[in-house]
Amino acid sequence: MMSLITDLYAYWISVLLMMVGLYIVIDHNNLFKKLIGLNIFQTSVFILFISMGKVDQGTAPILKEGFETFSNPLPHVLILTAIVVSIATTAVGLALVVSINKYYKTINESEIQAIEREEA
Amino acid sequence: MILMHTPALQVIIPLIAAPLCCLLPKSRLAWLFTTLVSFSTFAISVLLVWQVHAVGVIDYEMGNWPAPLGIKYHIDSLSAFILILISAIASITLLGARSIIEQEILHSKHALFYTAFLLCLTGLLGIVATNDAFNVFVFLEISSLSTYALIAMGRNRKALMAAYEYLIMGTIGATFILIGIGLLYMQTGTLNMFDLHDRMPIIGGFNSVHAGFAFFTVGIFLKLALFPLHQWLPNAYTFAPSAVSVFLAATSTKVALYLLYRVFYTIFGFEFSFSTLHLGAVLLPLSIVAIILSSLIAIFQSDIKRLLAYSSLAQIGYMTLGVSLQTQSGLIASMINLFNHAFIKGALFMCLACIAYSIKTTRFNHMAGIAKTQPWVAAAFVVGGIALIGLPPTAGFISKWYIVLAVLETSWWLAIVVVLTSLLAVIYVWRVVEQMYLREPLDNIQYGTPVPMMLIICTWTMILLSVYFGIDNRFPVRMATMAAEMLIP
Amino acid sequence: MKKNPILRETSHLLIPAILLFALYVQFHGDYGPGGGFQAGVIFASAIILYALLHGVKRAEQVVSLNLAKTCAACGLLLYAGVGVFGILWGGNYLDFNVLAHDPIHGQHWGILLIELGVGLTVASVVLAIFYAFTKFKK
Amino acid sequence: MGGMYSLISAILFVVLDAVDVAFTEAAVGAGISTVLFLSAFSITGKHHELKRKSHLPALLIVLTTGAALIYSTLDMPAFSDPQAPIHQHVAPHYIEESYAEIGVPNLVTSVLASYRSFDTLGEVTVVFTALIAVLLLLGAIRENEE
Repeated sequence: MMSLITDLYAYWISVLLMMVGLYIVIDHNNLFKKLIGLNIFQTSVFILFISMGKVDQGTAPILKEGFETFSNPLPHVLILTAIVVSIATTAVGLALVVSINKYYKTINESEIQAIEREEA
Repeated sequence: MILMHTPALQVIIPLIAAPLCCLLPKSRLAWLFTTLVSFSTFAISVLLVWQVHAVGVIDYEMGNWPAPLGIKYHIDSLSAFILILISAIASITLLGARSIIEQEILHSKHALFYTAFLLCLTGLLGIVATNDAFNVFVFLEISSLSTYALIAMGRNRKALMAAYEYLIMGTIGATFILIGIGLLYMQTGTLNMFDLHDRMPIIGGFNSVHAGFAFFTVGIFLKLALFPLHQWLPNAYTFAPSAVSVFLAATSTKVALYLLYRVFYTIFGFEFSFSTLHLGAVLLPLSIVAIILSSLIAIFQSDIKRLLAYSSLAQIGYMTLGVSLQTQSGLIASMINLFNHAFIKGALFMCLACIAYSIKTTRFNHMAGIAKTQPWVAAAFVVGGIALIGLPPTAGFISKWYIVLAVLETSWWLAIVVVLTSLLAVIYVWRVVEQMYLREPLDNIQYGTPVPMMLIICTWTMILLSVYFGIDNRFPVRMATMAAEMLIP
Repeated sequence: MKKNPILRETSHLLIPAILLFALYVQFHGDYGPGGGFQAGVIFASAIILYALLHGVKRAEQVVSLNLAKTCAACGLLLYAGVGVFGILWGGNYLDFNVLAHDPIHGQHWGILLIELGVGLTVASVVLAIFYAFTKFKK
Repeated sequence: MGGMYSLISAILFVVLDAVDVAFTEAAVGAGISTVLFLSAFSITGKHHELKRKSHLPALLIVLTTGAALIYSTLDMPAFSDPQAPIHQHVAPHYIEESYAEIGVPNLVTSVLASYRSFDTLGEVTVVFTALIAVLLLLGAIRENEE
């Protein structure tokens, strides 16, 4: 049991963060906070990837004399791309929220739904 | 030289064209440029189909790095089939849509709008051409981000909410797919699809691979808008600008379905997906519920765009129903339906674009008697509606025919479901036709703007294509058969 | 920030240093952590700092929204164009080995150029998005 | 707050040897996204909160997802185990051969800019797409306003 915890604790941290992020995305009414939740959710996936790439006793994957064990560079590359994708999504999401606020005068999901129901 | 590089050019041409397009000063020029680019991608996809027929599969190593090290493009009968579909739809849509785009989109935004359209096309083509799991994610995001912006360009403010909802759902879906990729990568160390497949026998028993399978399933179902993860789709199709609705309805869920074939047949393999993990048992009930429920909801819609969106959800159900049968014939039926439905739905949304151009709305009540002033558009809708129901001699009949045949191999009661739900389609199509032909026209119709010739010609091109593939169905049947034989050995 | 003289003067001193650091990150990415993406972000943040000090209008006189948009397109074109050169020189798309006489040199050239493309695009996109948000009216 | 969160993740990435990723996360999370969130906040202003009545559906979805992931971790290779499959395939080639093939000591750079340069092209395109999307969105005039 003990070895299970020491072996896997790093993954569990990211799972926990993932659950927090996903909960905020689904449950929150505020369109801003949904985006923040989405960010947390995505960051947790990044941490999961990066913790896969870690090698015991390894160093950062930059070749230098005197070092032989390196962490795996491939997850780092993938996550660099994924971070960029996530910030791009956030920017587009924020632009949407800002324009929603302009045309609805609110960024609360329930209020917007109420407005739409009134219209219909 | 072009023949050697066709797989790369297929994606690179629209990719390079996009930044060029955003620098163009005039709206007309941007349209002309975008249309030319999409026709050249169509030409390349024709070349690809021809090459696939001649030599089988084409591999292309980006940067000349061999597969697991670098990223490989892999064109086989399945991807060539979808590539030609996407580029053909994009070309016809763009050719006809200039007038409706000019009417619906603010003039100063045209260059940006066409740029986003090109980026969306790049993303969709990239997803289909690549053989690298992570590359799929990157191109998925290119197409999704541009789609969110395109949808938000709708005239109603509800378009913004629709785009936001799609952004949240789409990003959750893409992140789920990313988690799936990560879990598979963790147990194999590779991202290439074939390399992953080769390692499946070793890693098939791992919990993490099973969980990865589950994450892929949910992520793809979200992008595919399969019941019960479909909530984003009706609003997105309804409030998007007309031209965007045409393109999205005809391509975006089709690419998600392609991804489903790729992930579950090429990466996980038929045996693993359906025998070890029983994907069919999940897909079958969801498909049936999607077909029945969406067809019923479609009947009660007061906006024709939304009606067609729900009918799309039902059609997606038919396509996944074919997959869930776990037979070659089921898969063939699914692919043929994918191909035919893209043209039928594209054509019907084109009709709505014409109507929206003329009377500025697609609401049911406002189009009473429109056949009097717009006979060609109304006639096109009737033919498209017949194809949607699945009557001969249209492509829709071929789809239904193959589905019923495939279904009969397993159970007769499923065939009854398929036939009965087609009757529901008769009801909602008839409602619209009745409104168009048998009602007295209102004022708004008499004073409607005349629809430009080009838009009508392109609408009829799609309509005629969906009739043509009902009479001469050799191309889709042959491609689908080749693809199915490859995926289910 | 505009009013506090201490903040104002230190920020002034910082801007050239940040720009220099961005260039270092851009061209040192082969040896240490960094590369086009990080450099682009840092470069843009220097101009954003300038905009916060002097107002967006002054910053737009230095780099306008249109210029930023053009640069973003050019950066992407540079990247994709280097790939096309690979085809013209007889290799595959994005093949850097054929760009110079020996593969290692070709790789160096290729990486240098595409990192430049990345840096250019990222810097101008970040800046342009910042402008778009600050200029947006309720 | 978001900035702090990003800085902490960046530190975590350094601990995990991902210096390039840490650098990016610090620049993006603590820098860009904070700036973006703040400027968006300043446009929308403060809003009162309306709480949702039922948290149950969200909780169920999240717990299912979490359970699936915890279940999947049970037979994952131990954290930082050098024998894990991920370190046996593809990655050794990058570590051993890339200096001879590309001549760049930073392995992340050589994988990012050469082996998987096509992914990076996609990434730059995503950035460009974000710009196009934001420009399209912030400045549109809608029907209700006309």
